[in-house]
Amino acid sequence: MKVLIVEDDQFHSTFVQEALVEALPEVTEIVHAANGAIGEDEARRGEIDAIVMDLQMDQRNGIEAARSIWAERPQSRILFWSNYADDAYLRGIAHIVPEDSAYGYVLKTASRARLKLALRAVLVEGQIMVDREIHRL
Amino acid sequence: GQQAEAREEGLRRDALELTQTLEQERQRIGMDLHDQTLADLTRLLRTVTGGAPPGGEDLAQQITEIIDDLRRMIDTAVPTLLDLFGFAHAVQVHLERAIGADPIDIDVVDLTNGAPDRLDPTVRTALFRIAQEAINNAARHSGARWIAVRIEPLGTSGLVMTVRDDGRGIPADLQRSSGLAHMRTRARLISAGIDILNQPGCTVRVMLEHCG
Amino acid sequence: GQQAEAREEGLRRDALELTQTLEQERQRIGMDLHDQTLADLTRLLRTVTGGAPPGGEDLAQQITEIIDDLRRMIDTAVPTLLDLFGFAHAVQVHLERAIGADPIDIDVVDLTNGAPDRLDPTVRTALFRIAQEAINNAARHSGARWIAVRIEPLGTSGLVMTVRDDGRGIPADLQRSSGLAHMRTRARLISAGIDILNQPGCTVRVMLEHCG
Ligand SMILES: Nc1ncnc2c1ncn2[C@@H]1O[C@H](COP(=O)(O)OP(=O)(O)OP(=O)(O)O)[C@@H](O)[C@H]1O
Ligand SMILES: Nc1ncnc2c1ncn2[C@@H]1O[C@H](COP(=O)(O)OP(=O)(O)OP(=O)(O)O)[C@@H](O)[C@H]1O
Ligand SMILES: [K+]
Ligand SMILES: [Mg+2]
Ligand SMILES: [Mg+2]
Ligand SMILES: [Mg+2]
Repeated sequence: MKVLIVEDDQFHSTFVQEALVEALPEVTEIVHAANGAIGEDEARRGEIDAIVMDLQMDQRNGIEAARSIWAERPQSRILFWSNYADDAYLRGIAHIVPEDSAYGYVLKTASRARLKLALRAVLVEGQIMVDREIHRL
Repeated sequence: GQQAEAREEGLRRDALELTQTLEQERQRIGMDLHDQTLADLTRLLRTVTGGAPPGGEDLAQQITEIIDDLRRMIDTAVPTLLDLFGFAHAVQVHLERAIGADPIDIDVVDLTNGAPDRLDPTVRTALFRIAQEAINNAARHSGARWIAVRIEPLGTSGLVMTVRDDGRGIPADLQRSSGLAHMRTRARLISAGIDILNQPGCTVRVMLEHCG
Repeated sequence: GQQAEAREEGLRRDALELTQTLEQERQRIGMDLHDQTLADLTRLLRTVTGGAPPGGEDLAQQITEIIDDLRRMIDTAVPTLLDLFGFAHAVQVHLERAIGADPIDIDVVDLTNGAPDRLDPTVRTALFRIAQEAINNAARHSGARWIAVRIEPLGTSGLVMTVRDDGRGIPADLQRSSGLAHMRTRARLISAGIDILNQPGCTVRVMLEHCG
């Protein structure tokens, strides 16, 4: 199984990668992209359907990237990984998810254990999983 | 000649006031950061260097709270929603927040298939700010039972945005009017037409002739 | 008639650009907070809850760095210095920060006994923003050995502010010029005259006819 990490912060990207290695032994290849534009290209080129996606990035943000990835491959499973705890972001994502697609939303402050759970649930099992810390403002 | 000069002078004054308001909003963010986040961090530093440093869990709790507050500040300060999810969604969220727990029906409809998101970003931001102020006014002053925002086509290449409520309307004698004035100035800066009418609730209508 | 209309149209466009820049500055602050402060705090939280939590001194060091960065952000967001200590002091501080460790002589003189601080606050803020941009340009682009700011009386009730450097001057072919354009727009909005000259280093001179 191939996984794509789209994240512009090196520290966060390493953290996800470590969690991936620990949580999903079935992962055989991890690809990095440092912004949404590169992420789109990598997803297309490598036909990667399991993606961890940052939201705020220069050069195409995570939502724009997710939109085009889903337009081409609606079965893609995307775990959004974000610093925004406001449920408006989550609802915005719910609008753009194709029917029957799996997605998740986890905060960057979530514990490693929680991130691992989400990685498995969304990327492997194809479930929808949302961090319970998301709140209405 | 003279008329045009008077108009130019009016525009100059209005634009100056608008820039001042923007400066003040920025200043507000700075003050919030100063009074809250910076104060919290300083307190944290003190407990860490103090006689009885707290345990890991306690510390984690404190840091988490600072993070949550900061997130809220960022979310309200920055129109990232507009960038990430587009005009209609950002307006919807702003409207929901503006009414809070009040029992007001709300409706946001875009009949242009996303025309605002195809505007020049500068124009789109200005239009969004007008929507925000019109919504704030409706939520705060109108006593309305419903507030509706519509985006519709205008001619072959334009759009109209209306923010309507069924409330008491704008009274004849105003204590203040800088919010109304800023809406007009912003419309003028993007060469849009604007009407602010009581019919009989309040309607703010912005007309952009050419988009994209 | 036509000339006045063209002038009005120019003003409209310039003022729109300026408001967009202000919006972007605000957005920038949000982004910086998001990408820097929030990211740093998340990192801190992780080390605190991780397998090998750092000692008190290490922690204090990390928190101190976050505080320092945040302070810098706040300082650029808010002209509090201007409010607290007045125009000349705020300009002095901005100039010191702008040159950093570079071996450049600096001088700030106010020969008006604080006239900028008796201006309407809106006008004073605009004048300060012009000073900031002129100073930033001199520090970044001129290669000067000295940079000087002077505030002098103009006639019986006006003032002149000049920001001068002895550097290479503004080249004829410019890659960008929005900083220069914003200085001109701000001057226009406060009805001030402005000259940007090479003589032969760069001089930015702002003339306000009536103050206070
Ligand atoms: N939708 C509305 N329904 C009823 N009254 C309104 C409405 N919008 C505006 N008003 C009236 O017009 C006045 C001026 O509005 P304006 O937006 O300029 O000022 P404000 O909302 O009171 O303050 P602010 O400067 O914060 O916007 C309001 O104080 C209110 O009395
Ligand atoms: N004091 C100066 N000495 C020499 N060159 C200058 C000076 N001020 C401006 N310039 C030149 O003029 C150009 C335009 O200045 P301007 O302030 O508009 O843009 P900038 O400083 O490059 O970018 P910014 O938009 O961040 O201000 C600069 O890039 C620089 O080449
Ligand atoms: K993010
Ligand atoms: Mg990011
Ligand atoms: Mg108002
Ligand atoms: Mg500049």
